[in-house]
Amino acid sequence: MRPRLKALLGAACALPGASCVGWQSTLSPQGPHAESLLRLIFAFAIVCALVWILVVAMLAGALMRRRRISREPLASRPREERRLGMLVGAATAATVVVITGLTVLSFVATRGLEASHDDALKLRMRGYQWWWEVTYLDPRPDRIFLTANEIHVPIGRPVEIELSAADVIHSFWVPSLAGKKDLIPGRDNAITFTATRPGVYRGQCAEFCGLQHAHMAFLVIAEPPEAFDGWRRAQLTDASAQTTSEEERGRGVFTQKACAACHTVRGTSASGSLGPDLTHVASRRYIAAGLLESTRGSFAAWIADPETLKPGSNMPNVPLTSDDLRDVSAFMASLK
Amino acid sequence: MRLVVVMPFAMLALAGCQREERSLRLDPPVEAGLDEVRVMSNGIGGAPPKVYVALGRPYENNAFDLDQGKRLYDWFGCTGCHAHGGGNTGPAFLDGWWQYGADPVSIFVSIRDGRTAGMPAFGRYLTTEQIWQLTGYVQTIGAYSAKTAAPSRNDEMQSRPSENRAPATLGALQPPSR
Amino acid sequence: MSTLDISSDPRDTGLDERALARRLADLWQTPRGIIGTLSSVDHKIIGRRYIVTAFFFLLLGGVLALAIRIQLAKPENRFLAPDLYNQVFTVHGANMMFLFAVPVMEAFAVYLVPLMIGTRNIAFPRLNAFSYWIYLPGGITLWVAFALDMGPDVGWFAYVPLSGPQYGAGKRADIWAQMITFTEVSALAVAVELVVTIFKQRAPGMSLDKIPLFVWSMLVTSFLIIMAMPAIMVASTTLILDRLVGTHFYNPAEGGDVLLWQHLFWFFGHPEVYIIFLPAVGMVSTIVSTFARRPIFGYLPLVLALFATGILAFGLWVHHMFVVGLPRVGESFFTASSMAIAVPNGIQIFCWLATLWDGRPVFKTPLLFVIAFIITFVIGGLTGVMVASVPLDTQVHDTYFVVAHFHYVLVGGAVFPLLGAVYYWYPKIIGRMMSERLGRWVAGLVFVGFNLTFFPMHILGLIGMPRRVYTYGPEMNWGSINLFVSLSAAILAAGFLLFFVDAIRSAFSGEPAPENPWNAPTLEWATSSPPPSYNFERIPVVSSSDPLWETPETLPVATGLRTDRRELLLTSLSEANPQARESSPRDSIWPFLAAIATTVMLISSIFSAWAVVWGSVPIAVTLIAWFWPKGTPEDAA
Amino acid sequence: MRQRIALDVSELPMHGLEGASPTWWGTFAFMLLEGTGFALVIAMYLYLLDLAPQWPIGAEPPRLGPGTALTVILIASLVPNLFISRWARERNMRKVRFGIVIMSLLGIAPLIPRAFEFSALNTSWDSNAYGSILWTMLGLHTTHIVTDVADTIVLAVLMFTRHGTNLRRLGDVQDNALYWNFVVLTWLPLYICIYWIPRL
Repeated sequence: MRPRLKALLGAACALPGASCVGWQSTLSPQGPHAESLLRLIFAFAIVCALVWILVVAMLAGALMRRRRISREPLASRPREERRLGMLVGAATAATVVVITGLTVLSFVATRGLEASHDDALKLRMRGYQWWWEVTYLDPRPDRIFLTANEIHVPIGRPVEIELSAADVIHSFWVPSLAGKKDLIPGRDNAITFTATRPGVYRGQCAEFCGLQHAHMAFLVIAEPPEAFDGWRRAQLTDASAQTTSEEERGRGVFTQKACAACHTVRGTSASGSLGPDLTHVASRRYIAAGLLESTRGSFAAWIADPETLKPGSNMPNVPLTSDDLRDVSAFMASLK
Repeated sequence: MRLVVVMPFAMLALAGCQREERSLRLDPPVEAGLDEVRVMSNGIGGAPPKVYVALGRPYENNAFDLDQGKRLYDWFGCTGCHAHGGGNTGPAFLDGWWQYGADPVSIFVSIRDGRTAGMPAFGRYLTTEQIWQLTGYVQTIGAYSAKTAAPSRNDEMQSRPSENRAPATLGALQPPSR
Repeated sequence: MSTLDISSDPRDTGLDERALARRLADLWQTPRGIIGTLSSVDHKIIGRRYIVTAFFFLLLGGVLALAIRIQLAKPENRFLAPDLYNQVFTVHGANMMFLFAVPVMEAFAVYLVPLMIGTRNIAFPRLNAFSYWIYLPGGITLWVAFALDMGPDVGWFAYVPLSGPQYGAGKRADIWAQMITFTEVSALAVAVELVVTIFKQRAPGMSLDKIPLFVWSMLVTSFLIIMAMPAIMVASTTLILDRLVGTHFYNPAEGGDVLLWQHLFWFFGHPEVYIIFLPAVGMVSTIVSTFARRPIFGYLPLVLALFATGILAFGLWVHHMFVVGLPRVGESFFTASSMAIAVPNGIQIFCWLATLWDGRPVFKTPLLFVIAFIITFVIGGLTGVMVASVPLDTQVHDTYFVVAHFHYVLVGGAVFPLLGAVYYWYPKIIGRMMSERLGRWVAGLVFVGFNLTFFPMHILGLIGMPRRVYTYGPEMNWGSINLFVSLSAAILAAGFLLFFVDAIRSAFSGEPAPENPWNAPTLEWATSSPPPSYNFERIPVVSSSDPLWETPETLPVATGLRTDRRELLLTSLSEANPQARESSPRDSIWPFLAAIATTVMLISSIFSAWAVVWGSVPIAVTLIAWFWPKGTPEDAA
Repeated sequence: MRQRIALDVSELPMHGLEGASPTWWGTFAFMLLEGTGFALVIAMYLYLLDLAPQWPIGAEPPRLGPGTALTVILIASLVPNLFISRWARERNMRKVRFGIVIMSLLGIAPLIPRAFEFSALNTSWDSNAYGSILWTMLGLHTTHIVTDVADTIVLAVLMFTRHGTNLRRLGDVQDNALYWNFVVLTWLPLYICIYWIPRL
């Protein structure tokens, strides 16, 4: 399968400048679900392409065929009619066969995707306008923790995500790992997938959800089980201690100003719940749901003017002095 | 065809000037200017900032700002004391009886600086724009006639009739008995 | 009326053609002046207005599409801000579906069906006038709202809760919902007229097996409209109720449900696709038959395919909801039914191919559009088969793959035939030919531009680009394809521009058209181009499904209709045996005034529920005045 | 094209009745259209019912009195309605005039219990989805009664003017009677949904 698939991918990429092997692409599957879906897509695409070629060939034949002398439009030729009728009948029968085949193929694929796993890693994602709240579930309450916009998963182990929405409908979609599933207010959904190779895969909200629908991304980081466990342990801890006086002052600003009204940083007095949990924000690769890489400069830019970077975002322009801004961004960058 | 030409203008009039415009970001100087309310010495009433008037009192008429105010009302726990306008440990808004008056400046100051009877100061948590958005929304809760620009109900359990039937009790010009 | 000789026999029996034409013209002509214009009930005048208005909305919607393409041409472009972008794509979608596609198809039917079945006017001509006068303010409402920064920004599907009371601030979603009401009232009115016209007003002898295929397709479409559009009326009304008076249909906390909206919307929304597509099927059948110089092959299978499509259309709305988490069994059913609809569509394609194969094709512009249609539409149909599969759909749903798919179906499947239809019927409607040379350019540019624009979108979707995003990051690798698409859109736009130029230019300086420039077989070509206000001097009598090929020199006609009142012929449902001479109403200003009253009520009801109460008073007054007998000869029985 | 006279229609009547009348078919088309609307509203009701943990939501089932009274009046009105249709077919002007007045009154009569029905629902449109769908069903049907009554009254007035004797007006009376049957028939499933399903 693999080499043939690669060749097809190459063909699909022949378009000018297109690079298909991306981190958010149906065409570069990284787990069994996405792989079987890609096989299905190719199977359908090949059949459809053949059908199309046949139809266009018939059309070309019909238009360019050499004809005998002209005749009256209503000339009656029952034998010709009968022959055409048989041809149309045969084509229709062929259509029925193809369609039935594809339907069966689709059902089989669906069946393959179903399968529940007891050892699955369970987490919960809740869609907000325009970010993702992530809860890692665990039978032991002290091992439950909250994060946002980035999930880590161990490779080879199924992941089961409970999906719910806080405000409007969103849709969970990581094309490299699985198909999508909607997050619907008042309803519970779930999606299961497995990542087979380590890597960073991007996902994005796929259901129109308002002003910043375009900037509602998240990352799935698949890593070996040991790395994952290490990450998980680190996430369970409180925020790391501040080492410089700048960071220290930044924490003061954070807890004194409006920031703390919406954000939680475990280990400080900041315990707001309207925005993402920031306890280990600097350990995530992106801030603002995939908008900016998390560097200190990005933190400063984002805090200074979120409404320019992500117009309509619920993060307000909090007026800060330049000193405060410097300190707070240092503090943010220290939250590894 | 004349009526066809007239109709757009009629709609223009209906739509008001900027009721639907969404200004997602205030310039910092404007926001600073919006903070400059002048309040009477008793803390009731006063003059709104010049910028506020110059902008055309957006926070009272603009649908988007009113809607944002409504979200903030939920998000910042106003419901904890005032419920959805019915009042609890805090005073009710629905009855239309306002201890400090229904004037936006008073409401703004109440939210920003707090009041003695237990209303905390939210100035620390909210930006000036957010306080104005909240002000605009809070004012609609107690209004005697519903504004067409005002947001409607939330997608949650309802504790009172829908907004467009507000106020639930009409004509309560006496202070509520306590 | 002064020219009428009262003393003579009011029947047309025995009158020579010139005298008859003069009398009929006096009787049926729309009066001059502004009141006359607003009062007209001539289906040709109303149909023409409808077509021009719909194409005007196409132009406006096309401008928005270009704005979208400029914004997406490069990553992190700042041409349109997110708020504006959301309004732009919503208005583009709503405009194209509700103000262009459905009305333009009905407009062609309003113009053509009475001519094709050989009658003098559509049934309920005043309702017809009303339907146009209610369609126009609906369109104006949407566009004026857009100009006022009040345009809907919730997508043409307006999913709750985003469009609901809590998240849809202001009146934007209400504008969307009420625009729906306007256009649906107008569409439903036309559908009822068409059903009755086709059932009762066919020329004597035009039994069910002799009805032109375009007329069949409009009959099925009209039934689809009648059965599907109430769903969107219910949906948009309940949405307004939720937003305005605090009902809880879509509030999960109070027993409502978010998915209820999607069920209602798509119960309408999927048949909507066939409401747009089936008329195009009729146009293709007509054009293919004319230019292949033989009767359409497989008349009966084609009619049955129309019915099968119409019935199946109601059984597959859930395939728009494959990722909302419905039970597996239901999904399987809807996969099967969605796949099954490929069969009737396949039959249609094969019948057209057989007709072309056996005929002697004449390569005029309309046929070029049909060829372009077959090549592109088949792609759209096949990608439709792909998205009908639940597992496959979970990957491509709400991505640019679907954007590509439905543009292939709607533009490839409906707009191409429509452009062909314009080139085909333009001489009949305007009386002048469009340019064959420019027509070829238009066909070429539109075909090439369309495919270059939309085919790469399939790939964009597969490499992860979701729909309805106002921008994307440079790290996503979507930039180059998007730029390519945007540049190709310019070719497509050039094609459409050339089309508009040709259409406008030809109206003034095109070559005058003869009665039957294409040597076509159907009845609309049996009268002058453009047709007189009374359509036919005498009602044709039909004995074949291709009457003008059957008797190319002479037209069998019926005589005995009166010339002192607007009179047409009613025939029986299946055999089209003459039953009665029925009068057809005169021009009236009241439909226009009723539409104005309705407009006032509908717009005001966005702001206050009481408007429904006080607003219905003027509507009632205008309706009573509309129906009150005026004592004209038409009232005699 | 040259014309060849193939048919003479001068002996045909000047107006089609019933199956030969466009308005009769138009009425049918509108009934199909509105019937679909009613069916959808009922489908919504059943959908919400299926979703709700208990039904009715947070309210007593509606009181039966007014709704049942209305149902009785509506069903009773079918009898004169059938008669007026027959009289119109027989072109009996005197009886038609009498009948149309009766039908106007019988059209107004149900509006009286209807006014009490809204309060008998024990719920309000803005209480919850159950209240919303009930009020919508009732509102939709009330609109149909009101429009049909208005139509009947206008016809009744018309019957006493010089236009009354026109054959067309008799056709209108028949169509109006046909439509009233529809208004009555659509009420029956609504009545069961509103009053009896919550008692199951």
